[in-house]
Amino acid sequence: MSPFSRRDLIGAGLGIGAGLLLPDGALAASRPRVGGRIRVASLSSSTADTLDPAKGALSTDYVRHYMFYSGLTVLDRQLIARPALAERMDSTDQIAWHVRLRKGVTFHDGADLTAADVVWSLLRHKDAATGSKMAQIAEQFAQVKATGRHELTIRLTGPNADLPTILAQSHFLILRAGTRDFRTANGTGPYMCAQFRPGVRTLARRNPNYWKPGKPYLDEIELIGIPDEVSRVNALLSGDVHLVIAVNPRSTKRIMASRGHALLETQSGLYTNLIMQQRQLPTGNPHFVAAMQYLIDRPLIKRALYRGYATIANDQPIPPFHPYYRADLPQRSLDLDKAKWHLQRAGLTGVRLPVYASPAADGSVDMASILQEYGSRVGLKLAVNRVPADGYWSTHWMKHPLGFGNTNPRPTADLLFSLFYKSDAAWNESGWKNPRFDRLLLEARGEADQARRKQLYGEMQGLVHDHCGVGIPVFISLIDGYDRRLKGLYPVSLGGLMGYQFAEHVWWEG
Amino acid sequence: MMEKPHVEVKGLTVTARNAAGERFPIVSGIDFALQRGEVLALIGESGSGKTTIALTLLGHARPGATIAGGSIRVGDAEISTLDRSALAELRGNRIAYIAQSAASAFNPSRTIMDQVIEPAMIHGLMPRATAEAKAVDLFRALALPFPDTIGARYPHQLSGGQLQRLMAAMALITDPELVILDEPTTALDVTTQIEVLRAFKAVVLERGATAIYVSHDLAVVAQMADQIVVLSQGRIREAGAAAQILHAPADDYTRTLMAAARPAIRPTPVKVALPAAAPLLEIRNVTAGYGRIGKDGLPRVPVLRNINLTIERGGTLGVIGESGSGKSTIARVIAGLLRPASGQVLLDGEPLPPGLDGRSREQFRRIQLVFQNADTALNPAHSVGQILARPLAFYAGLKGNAAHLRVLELLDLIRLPASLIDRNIGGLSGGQKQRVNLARALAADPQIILCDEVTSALDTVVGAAILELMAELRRELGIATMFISHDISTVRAICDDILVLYSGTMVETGPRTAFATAPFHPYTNLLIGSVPEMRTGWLEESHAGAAPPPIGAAGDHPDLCRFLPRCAARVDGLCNITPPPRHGLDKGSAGASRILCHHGDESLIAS
Amino acid sequence: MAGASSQSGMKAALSLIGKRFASSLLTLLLVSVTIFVIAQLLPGDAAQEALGQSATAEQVAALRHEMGLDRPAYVRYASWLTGMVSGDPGQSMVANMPVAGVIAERLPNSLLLAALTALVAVPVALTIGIGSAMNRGGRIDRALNIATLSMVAVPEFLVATIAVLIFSVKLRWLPSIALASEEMGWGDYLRGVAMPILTLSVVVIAQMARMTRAAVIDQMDRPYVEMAVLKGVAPVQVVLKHIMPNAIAPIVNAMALSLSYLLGGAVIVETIFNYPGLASLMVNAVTSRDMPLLQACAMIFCAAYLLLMLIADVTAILANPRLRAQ
Amino acid sequence: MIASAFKRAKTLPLSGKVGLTLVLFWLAVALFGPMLAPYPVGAFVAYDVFEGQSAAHWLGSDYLGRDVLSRLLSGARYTVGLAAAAAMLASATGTALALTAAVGGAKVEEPLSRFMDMLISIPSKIFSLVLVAAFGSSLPLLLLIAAITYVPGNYRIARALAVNLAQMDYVQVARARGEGRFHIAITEILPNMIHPLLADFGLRFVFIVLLLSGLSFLGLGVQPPDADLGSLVRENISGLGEGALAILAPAVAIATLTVGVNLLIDALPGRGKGR
Repeated sequence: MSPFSRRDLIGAGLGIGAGLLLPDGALAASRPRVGGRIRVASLSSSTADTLDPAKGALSTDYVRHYMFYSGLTVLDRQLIARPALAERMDSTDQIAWHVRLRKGVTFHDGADLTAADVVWSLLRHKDAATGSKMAQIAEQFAQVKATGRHELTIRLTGPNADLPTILAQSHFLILRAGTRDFRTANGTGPYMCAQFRPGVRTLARRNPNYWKPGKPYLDEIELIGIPDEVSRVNALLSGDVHLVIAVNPRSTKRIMASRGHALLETQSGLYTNLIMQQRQLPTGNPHFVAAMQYLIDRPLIKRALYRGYATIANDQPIPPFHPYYRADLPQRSLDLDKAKWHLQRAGLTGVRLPVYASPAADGSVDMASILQEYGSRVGLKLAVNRVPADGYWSTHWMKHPLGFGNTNPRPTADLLFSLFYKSDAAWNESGWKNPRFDRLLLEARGEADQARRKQLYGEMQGLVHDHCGVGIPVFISLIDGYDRRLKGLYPVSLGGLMGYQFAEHVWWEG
Repeated sequence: MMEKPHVEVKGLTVTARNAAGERFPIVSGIDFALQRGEVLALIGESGSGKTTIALTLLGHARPGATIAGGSIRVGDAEISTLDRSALAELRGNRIAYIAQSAASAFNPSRTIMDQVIEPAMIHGLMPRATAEAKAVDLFRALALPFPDTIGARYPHQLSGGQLQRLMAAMALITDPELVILDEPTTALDVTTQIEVLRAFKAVVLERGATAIYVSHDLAVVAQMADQIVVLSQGRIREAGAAAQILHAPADDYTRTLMAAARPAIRPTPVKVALPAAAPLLEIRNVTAGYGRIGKDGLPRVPVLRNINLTIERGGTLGVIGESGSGKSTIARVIAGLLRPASGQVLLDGEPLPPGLDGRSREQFRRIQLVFQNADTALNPAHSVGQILARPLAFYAGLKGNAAHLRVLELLDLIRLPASLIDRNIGGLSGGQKQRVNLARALAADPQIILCDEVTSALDTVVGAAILELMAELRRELGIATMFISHDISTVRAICDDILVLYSGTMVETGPRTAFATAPFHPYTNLLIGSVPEMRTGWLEESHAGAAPPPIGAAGDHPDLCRFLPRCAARVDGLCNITPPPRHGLDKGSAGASRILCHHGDESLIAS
Repeated sequence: MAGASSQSGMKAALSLIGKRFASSLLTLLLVSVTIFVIAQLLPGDAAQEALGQSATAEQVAALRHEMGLDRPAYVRYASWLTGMVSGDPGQSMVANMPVAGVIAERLPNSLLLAALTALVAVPVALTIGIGSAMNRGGRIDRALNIATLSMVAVPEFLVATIAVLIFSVKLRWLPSIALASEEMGWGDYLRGVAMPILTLSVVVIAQMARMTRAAVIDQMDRPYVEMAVLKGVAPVQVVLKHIMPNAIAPIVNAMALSLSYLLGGAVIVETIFNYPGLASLMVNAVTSRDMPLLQACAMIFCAAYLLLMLIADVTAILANPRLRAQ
Repeated sequence: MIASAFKRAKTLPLSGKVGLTLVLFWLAVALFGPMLAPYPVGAFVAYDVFEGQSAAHWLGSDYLGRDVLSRLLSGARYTVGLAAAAAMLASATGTALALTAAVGGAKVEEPLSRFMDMLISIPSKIFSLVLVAAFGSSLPLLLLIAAITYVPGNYRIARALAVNLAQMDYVQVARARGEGRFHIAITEILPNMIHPLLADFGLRFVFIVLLLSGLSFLGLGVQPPDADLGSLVRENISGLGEGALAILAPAVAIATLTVGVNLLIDALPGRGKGR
């Protein structure tokens, strides 16, 4: 049934049968209706808003890009890569990938989609002038070459079984070859760009020639950004917008109290983590790391900060609902005695340490306050240094011995580990070095066997749990709020608003 | 004829509230009545309640005050029982008010005509065009210049005397039955006062309105009133017909007032015979003014031209002139506050640096300035002791107990009780303030004091006492004085030498004796002739302020006589063509003065 | 007003405008230098901010070069200044379009919001100020005093949020966010900005009302006011016809000062109501280190302030016959 | 000393007494509040967030389940202290510069006035944003920002007053006495500006409280777990919909504090003379 052969279908899937496409209960209950206009509020809006998928940096961008463009592949709700513009995509060695494009797909300007467009769209990420967020990932594209009007080959620098998943990310959405002007969008996506005003709004109209028959359902989507959360929720409750991303757990009570509105909770791998720099003392002292990890009151964080909209984590980045999750690692929990003991072993009782937190890393300021509070009970004086969100990532993140980071969900375990935990990764936040981990990572990337993969990734989770200088208290659930007349929503753990791809799937029953 | 009085006030009491919130009377037991067409004068010093009483006739009490009792009847209206709208109906309609200072009582942002006809407009008495026509008639009757166009002007474009007459026009536009005149000429120069008084008499009184005239000046009242009520501290001291009060005052207080109005001539102290040393202060050819100095050496707004004067040690020079004549500017130039455009100021024969910069502390000390208005000349944030101690510390380095003792001495010198030392300036009376003002200058142990109109803001009695004090101090301390005043009788009474200033030029200089005997420069003559005498009928007899003879267009020489436009002795073809010479004017035994005029002695006497 | 004096008024105003022009240029220059210097102190630059965490060094270098950020600071400033002098505020580094275009999109919004707020706030402030001045010391005066003080004391975001909760979430009368789009009519637009106007008004009314009261009271003890009362002029007329012409200068000055807040100070209101104005644009420019845009915003705010002050001064001249004649 | 202060307080009008009471109350809270707080300011003591009034938590709990009363008692210190210090700093600086301009002549005044125009025309919140981003958030910086923001306003008023006062006769007398500019500015002019400046100080105080809460909206404020009153309002804003005490209490605190300061200043004797 699937155009991707079982052998080739390598994703982070939950192992659900590939034949089940879009098995949504709500979908079965009511048939999608065509028509309607909705307004959607995402959480940011600025002059940096862009129509260039390669430059997409924020959720608003991702949502916008998925409205106007399509990718070679698409991830379903189980994060399994499904064919999109690519009809087939297979490889025997996970190095050379053959892609056959769907025929008869047209851009919004009427041009046919060809292999040249795809080649151009992928290769531009390797050009520094493009400013692609995926420049590092794209380095593994050794060669991308059209082999026919609708055929191309992607040759990688090394084996990577996750390529179909990687290509499903919004940055790799396909553009018309040679596109330079991003004042409007010319894609093959479900909607056409009617208006784009950076920092103000994006207006999307139904693409009647969309390559998925019958889709999309809505006539028009107006996408705006409301950075202030309270305003965003108020806008939803007052009926001015119909779908909002990133509802604060504290606002859920209000939305649930409203008869016309509902919440969409998406369990995700998003986490805010404590970073303890390993290359310097005292944070590099394993006893210190252990003490800090025992000081984290995970249930309190889950309850107070996230009002239950979180999953308790175990100081490693793979969430329990992930297929590669290793369940047999002992769960760390608040233990002031152990913390005190480790602290004494580290010789750090009574020491005063600054900890950097920022609104930029969601919840970090409050987590720091909690740590500070418990720290004071075991003789550790933490001074919370709240720094502005502006400039946090360039100035403070990874620049202090004790600070916070915030990591978005990634489509594959490989991406997550490669970006944040590999010894030589640019964002190896704690600066730990573990050759075994690095070896396992490479091995898992080229490994096509699921069981073996799970085993490899499990060992890596153990290594991070035991040796890395991070404390991951909880995985934060993503909460969207929506007008009950909006149908067809389901969670996709990559991000809010159905992994930013709601536009194609929802319909309006107003 | 026992006609019912037109205006009758009985048992009037006005109260005010003090800081503690208690009410106390500011005037009480006031009774008076006047017949239709009569003029009643309310006379007294400041604080006597005269304005308060006058305002009650309009049903008005100033903020904080309340009409607490008594009856005020005007015609058939009982003012004290009327409500707000009934009062508004009356005010500016049947009862009109002429305020003390027209310059501030006119709204600076609106045209004269708008304001003059406003009473007629708000009471709906006549259409606008009629009102404007009537206003122009009144302007003409009040001898205002350009009666047809003056209404389009704004208050700041007109002189005080003109505004005062315009205010009369505003009061009369509705043909009121009662006019309240609240010190209408107090703020004016004598030469202007006489013109305004004439206009008032001609227009206000001749129209048969009943009037209440508030004043502190008996001589002025003598010209206007049928009846006089003398007030002191909110009570009536004496009331009666004008002639009786003026010629046979029964009350001691009235007599004191009369005495203070006639300054006593004080003998010149015997001058210490001095060798031919340089005079204490000398001004040579000073020209000064404001704005940038032009090519002709004159500032953009010249105030003083070619001033020369000398003051001997212990001497007293009186500088006299009307407002705007530049008399205060002389003091400012001497003190260094204004840099002269040209000329020199010499102290003890030594030239002083032209401005403040470069003067030594010693030079500062020797010249002290006493400003006219003690209210603004004394810093309200400081106590008496602080004010007096500052020059002591600044010039002599006196501190602590020595300074304290010296301050007590100074207080004693100016006849103020030592208990005032910690009092703030706000807690002193006008006379006490002026004494402190004077004492501050004395504290510097100066050689010369420049007194700028030190008595003009004071009541007559208080002012007389200050003059008395100054004379004493001069006798005791031998300090030279430059006494600036607009009041020629005061200057004649206390100064050795007199300088008459007109529009920044010296028109006559000489010893004071020379100012007691004619002939005078025509302007001096006008000044002297304009001082009201304390007898009825003087106004009608006086020639001062009469219209000058006709004259042709003036030439464009910059040094033409500046008094020309107002001069009663001007000569066509001479005064308007040739600049006047400065020459001596011999007055026989009275000495001689120097005048700036084409006329010689004979022709002046003839005029 | 007589023809001659209004003409001299124009002349005086024109000469003032001329003089102000020079000093305004100086102020603008000063502002631009200050902004530039402070912005240099900010961590990171436009290239880094645009590329984000994931950027490689070559990418940053390439973008820096493209943006001209690899030149020394003084060269960048000089080139910005030369551009500005010739009327070109440059290219927005982040939005990839001319600054003039970005501004042109936002400026009308900001001006409109400020103008509408002024339209509401000024009459209300005048009424409150005059009302309390006329009742000086009375119960109404004291009540208004406390009311205006409390108005200033409540944080804007609280006012805004309360208003939203009441008017849009509860009553559903007004939209909770100001949506500026070209297809909506004036009615929709006004409904959309009603709450931003309300919030901003609360902030500025109090200040203006207090200044109005002070200015009116300052005139109330003048002899000409007593004279007007004694002419039989009704209290309201005394204030409107006699006091206001003289009090207008300080009042307009205070208003100009308050109104200048409406452009740059509206950050919070723009954020809460999602109103696309200049203040949030400037915040954007700061966070994205978009220097030309930042400078342009600063220039506009500064120019607006100077212009308002000039208007206040010209009003003072036109209202005062004495200044008019000079 | 205390007796005389008490006596003077008794002569205040009712509004002044109310103002004085409020000011004294908040001063006391600022001084002793942290000692009186029933819980540590950062402690998570309530199980639920936005709890209502209870015996354990008189003012309920905040958005994280912390004790509102404790946070309020500690927060008042920051608001009172920062706002008072910043208002004083702003007034002192503005007035000093205004006096300099008034006695220094056009050469001093012109550049100073341009400089003030510049400061006033840069929107204060954006200015704060830049400064905090550049220098990091700290109490001294917050103080400085608030002060800088309100210097120009004070300068304008003080300069207008000082220029008028510089024309007064007593200043002329002092100049003619040979006094230096410093003496004239400090001894002759300054004392007569105090009352209007105090009134201005009261308003600045309010504005600074407001600015601080505005800054907290932009995420620039006092370091956690402490919070000034404005930040307390801000961080609990999501409780507004349920009418939580956590937001009402600090809002009322701000209002009573600022209204109290101004009532007191308005009622001080001698006001209005300087106008």
